[in-house]
Amino acid sequence: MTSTRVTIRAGDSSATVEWQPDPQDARTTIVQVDGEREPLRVERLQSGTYRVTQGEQSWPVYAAATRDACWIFVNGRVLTLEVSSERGHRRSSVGAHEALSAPMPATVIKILVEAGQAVKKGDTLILLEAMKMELPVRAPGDGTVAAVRCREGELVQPGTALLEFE
Amino acid sequence: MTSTRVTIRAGDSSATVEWQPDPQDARTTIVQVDGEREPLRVERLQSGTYRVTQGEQSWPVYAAATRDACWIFVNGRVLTLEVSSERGHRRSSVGAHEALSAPMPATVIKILVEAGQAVKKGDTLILLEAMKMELPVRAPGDGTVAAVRCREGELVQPGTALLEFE
Amino acid sequence: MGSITRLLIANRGEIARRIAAACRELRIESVAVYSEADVESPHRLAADRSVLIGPPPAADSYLSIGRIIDAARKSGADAIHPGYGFLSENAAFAAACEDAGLIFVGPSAPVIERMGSKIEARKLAASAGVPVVPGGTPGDQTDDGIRQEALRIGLPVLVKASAGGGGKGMRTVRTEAELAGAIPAARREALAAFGDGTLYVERLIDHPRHVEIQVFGDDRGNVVHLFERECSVQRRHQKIIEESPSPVLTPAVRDRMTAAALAASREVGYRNAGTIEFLLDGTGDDARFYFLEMNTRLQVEHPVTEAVTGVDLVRAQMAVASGHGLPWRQEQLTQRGHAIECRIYAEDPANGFLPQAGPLLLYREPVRPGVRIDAGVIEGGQVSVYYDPMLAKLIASAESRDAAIARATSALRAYAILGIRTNIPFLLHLLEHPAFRAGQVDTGFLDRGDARFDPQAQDESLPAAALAVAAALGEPSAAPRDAGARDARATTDPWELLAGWRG
Amino acid sequence: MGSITRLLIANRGEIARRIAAACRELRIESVAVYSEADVESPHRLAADRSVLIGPPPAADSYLSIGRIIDAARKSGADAIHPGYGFLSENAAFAAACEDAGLIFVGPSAPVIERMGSKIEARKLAASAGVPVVPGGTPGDQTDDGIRQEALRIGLPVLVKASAGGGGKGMRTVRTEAELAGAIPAARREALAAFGDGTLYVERLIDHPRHVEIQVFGDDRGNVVHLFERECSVQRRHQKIIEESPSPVLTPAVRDRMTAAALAASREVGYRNAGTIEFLLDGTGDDARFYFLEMNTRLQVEHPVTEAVTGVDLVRAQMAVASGHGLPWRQEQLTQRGHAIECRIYAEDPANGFLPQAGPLLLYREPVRPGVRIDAGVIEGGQVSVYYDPMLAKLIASAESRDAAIARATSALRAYAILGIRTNIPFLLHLLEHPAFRAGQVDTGFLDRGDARFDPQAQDESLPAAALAVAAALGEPSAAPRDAGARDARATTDPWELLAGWRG
Repeated sequence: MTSTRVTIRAGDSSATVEWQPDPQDARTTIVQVDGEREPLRVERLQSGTYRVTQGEQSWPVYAAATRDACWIFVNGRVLTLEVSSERGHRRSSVGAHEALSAPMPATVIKILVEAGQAVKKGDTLILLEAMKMELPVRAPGDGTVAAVRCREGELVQPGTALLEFE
Repeated sequence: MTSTRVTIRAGDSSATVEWQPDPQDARTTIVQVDGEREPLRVERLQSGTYRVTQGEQSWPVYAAATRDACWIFVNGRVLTLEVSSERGHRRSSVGAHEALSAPMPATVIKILVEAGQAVKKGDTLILLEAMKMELPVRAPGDGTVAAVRCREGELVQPGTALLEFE
Repeated sequence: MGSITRLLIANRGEIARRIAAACRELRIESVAVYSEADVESPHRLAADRSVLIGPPPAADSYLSIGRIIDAARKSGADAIHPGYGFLSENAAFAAACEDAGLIFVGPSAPVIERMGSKIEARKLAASAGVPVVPGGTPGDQTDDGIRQEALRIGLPVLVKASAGGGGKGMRTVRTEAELAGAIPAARREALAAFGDGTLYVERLIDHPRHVEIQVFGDDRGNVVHLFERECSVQRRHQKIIEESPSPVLTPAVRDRMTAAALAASREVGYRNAGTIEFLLDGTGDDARFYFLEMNTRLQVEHPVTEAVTGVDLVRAQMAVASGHGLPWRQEQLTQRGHAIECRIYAEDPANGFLPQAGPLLLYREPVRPGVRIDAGVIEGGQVSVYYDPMLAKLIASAESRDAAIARATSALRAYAILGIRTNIPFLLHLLEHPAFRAGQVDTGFLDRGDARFDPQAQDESLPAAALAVAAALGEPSAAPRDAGARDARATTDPWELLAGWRG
Repeated sequence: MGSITRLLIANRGEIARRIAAACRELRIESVAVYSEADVESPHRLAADRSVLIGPPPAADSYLSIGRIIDAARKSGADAIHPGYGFLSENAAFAAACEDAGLIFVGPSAPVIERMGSKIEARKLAASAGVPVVPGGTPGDQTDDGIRQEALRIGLPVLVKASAGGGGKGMRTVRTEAELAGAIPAARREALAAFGDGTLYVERLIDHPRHVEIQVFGDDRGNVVHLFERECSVQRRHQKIIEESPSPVLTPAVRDRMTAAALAASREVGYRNAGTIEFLLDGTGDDARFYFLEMNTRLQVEHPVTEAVTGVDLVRAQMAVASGHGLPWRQEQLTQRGHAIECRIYAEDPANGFLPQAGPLLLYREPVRPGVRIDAGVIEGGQVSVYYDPMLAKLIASAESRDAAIARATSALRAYAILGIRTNIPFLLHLLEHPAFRAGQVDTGFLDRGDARFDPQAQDESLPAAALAVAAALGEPSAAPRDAGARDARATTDPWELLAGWRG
């Protein structure tokens, strides 16, 4: 499981943050913020709504992204943050999430890989169908299929992990 | 512009309804309910929220679909409706919308057709990229591209028409 | 007693959220507890912290004294609010809090224990001069002894087993002639059911109404009342609609009833928020009332009192629990306007009111002046089979009863809940029922079937707007994330899983 | 006059939704009007019907008497509610309604006209015995004549052009010595600005507070007051926070002020809801007050009155407009508890309070006891540059002023609005300001910079939870539908587009 480092800026302040998907839960990201003792768990609840947990403490956080910034609401504060990856890419074009999920409600029509199989970036792993279109789910990079979490014929929802990839 | 006829059932009641996308507005569907003088315009506002307009009158309508039924809330009533197409297909597997839109926030990486061009069912019309995956937008049937509504490099949102098809 | 800095909320659902909101206003840190079934529940996020206390069954989580006290210790809480239901009327829990050095937001353990015993509570009420339903266990248990007692109490009466409950061996006697047959029959059934033929005779209250008085006491011997709530709209003893003022209480009876409630509260040395429930017999200034029981906690229906009196009962609970005196003198308290609470249950009125579980595919609350929603759920959440099926309470307040009914009706018509069935159609049916409109509902009204709800008799037409949206629902982005995850009607019967809950 | 069956709401935003909600409760059909900029606006959906009235500029839509009357005719409405702003204080509009046979929910056209003229209104107040700010245009316009008048009125005074307004040619004179220089200077400036050197002398009210009295009259000569609202928290004469009761009005001054408001209302034969605004000078029982103006309509801040009195002003407006008598006698009206309204504006407190336009990417209202939200927007909507930048009003009511402030603060902290900047950080700053807490704010407080809001001085730390979510925001399904559609800060300066609006 690899993690991604990003730099987050707001005005003159900035912070370095490292994140990785939670292998147990496709909706959850585990984030280590520089200078924090404990990592934070970010769970997506509903559109724009997140629960962030750090030990016993938790915060409801609302977020929305525009082309230029992430708008974040937490504890009565609104922040507009700019996120950039260590490699200088805009965050929005990085985002290779290791738990792959369906982008929309869709039917799994074919699973082309199995757990343990090595795949190359761009390989088609799963074929979905929705709106009469076939949607190939492709490997975000070279790696190994850790687990397949769907079966052919299943109707899947966005946000549900289809397979895990490492 | 072709329309689709469906039969809608709730308990012992049923109705026949004909619908087609509004060529002017990808978020809107024009629906003729049997026995109604005037067609109804259904505009999708937010997730699960619709505005239905018939002349001066309008209703906020909430809807959610499960595998088995559409749950609809209107005027304080909750209805669970079953929808089937005239050809006996389940509604959810028909749904070839004539205004094609992106299934998720994505970048248009290539437009492969132009207005007026004849295409065959399954032809790839547009290539999108999101989550490092390529998503082909394919023709839902044989027909003609009426208009292209996006440009290469554009970041598009779900529900925004990419092209119109007839 | 000392000031509260971090409070553990030993509850879930709407009341946990309501208490957490009060904590934020008081700048008290709040700690939620949650079972494994409530990992996703919104009450967790309403608090500053949350602690997992056990598996879904309430006995192993919300009803476990040990686990709750452990959670309080672990999170550094100095006080516990029990909400209603669960451990809120458990004297052992109140005592355990005290033993652990935690402030229990409620009355003392001995008071909870005493008022929790029906017999003790009845004795206490009687000794405070509060009317109780006339009745007793005659010393002379011969047929004639029972007969004499029945006539002394006055017909109609109930003749029932002294030993048991639940209606076994119970006979309703309306005329003297019926007594001769009823007494031996009741004795035989009592013997068969409880091995004890001793009989109890009690005045039968026909068509009683349920009217309760909110009381509040502090550590300094002050007690006030906050007027009445009428809760006669009940199904199987479950309250559905509550209101204040009562549509039938006259000022004279209100004065007598509140005085009785204060007398009983003083007699027991009551502290914090409590409710004295009465049966009201008759209308007008001659109406009689009888002590039913005392609830030694905040009630589900406390918002109607908050609406008509303008006070914040939870805030006052915290103040009194911190050792402050009552925030009000009796003469400062007023009852103004009218408030009606409707309990929104996940249950199917078209199918025997079977509790529903499943996903809240869509959940949109009405937002408008004079409407308060206390909800335990959010869109996208799951209603589990483990706990009470109450989703939310809608409280409408207005200048008059008619305006409050119109407001509640209009708001319920705009309350969109999809994915599971709710009792909203039934609530609308009740609010529009002529008997309810006229204020003529007694506690047996629903169980007698006087307001029979026939969903088939409802408007059968399919509204064109609904048909149009169903047809247009082709856009997959319209389907919520959890759509199709579960079919509410496919879940198993949850009646059995609701033990341990008191509304 | 007759009963209203279908009412056209000649407004938009939160007030249109609030009126539509009242109509539903009264079972009156409602008709919304909307401009081309408001096709998507939620006020359209709040009504039973909606009619397009014109292009975005208010002059061609919401301010067009002809288009509004046409829309009413076309939709079969029999009454019009003007809301506030737009045509609500336009006598010609009220007259046009009458000519078209439509009930105008408000006072008669002559009353609107009379109270709309500052000079006429001042005369009327004076003739009703209501104090006006002492002042006048001396017949003797020599330096000495002006000087005598200034001394007669009493220092400090304002010496200003009689012909114009807007501060041109205005001189503040605090000592007699200053008069000699100030009078010729003011005359020269008046001449230069207005071609007329006539001077007006008026008592200067230092640090006045804005306190207003809600009044209500019917067709039968009854007039009542519903106590005061204090609206001293203003920026450039725009109210930001309103409350009731005023934190400084003593019972004696309240009695005098409400009596003055009733006298003025009776003098003009006032019908329906109105507000008499006063300047309050000083505190304690000796405080003086002066008539400022009368607003012949419902106010933006009417919910604070509804909260403390428990009445529904819009419902009462409909009743009185239908020819019914007032629903209350004066002695039935009480003021209980405390309510505070915060206006949520789309404006950037960190950037000169520049109005903002753009998409509401996310919009979540706090839902909790004692908090009312009247909003004109919904998530996913657009805030356009054409109209007033007020998004919503948050009204917190509680038992005391401190509790209401705590409630408002806590609710504002939970009010999530993303996509455009709002004044919520500034509101929180004000609610926590010691001067506001102490009730020591006058109308010049904000413009003097006494509550300077320095966003840079706010907490600069980036909360870990925010950083974590920003990092995790990779899931594309997390991005709302309209994300990226517009950048709020990229829109053009909307100051110029706000003409025709009165808050």
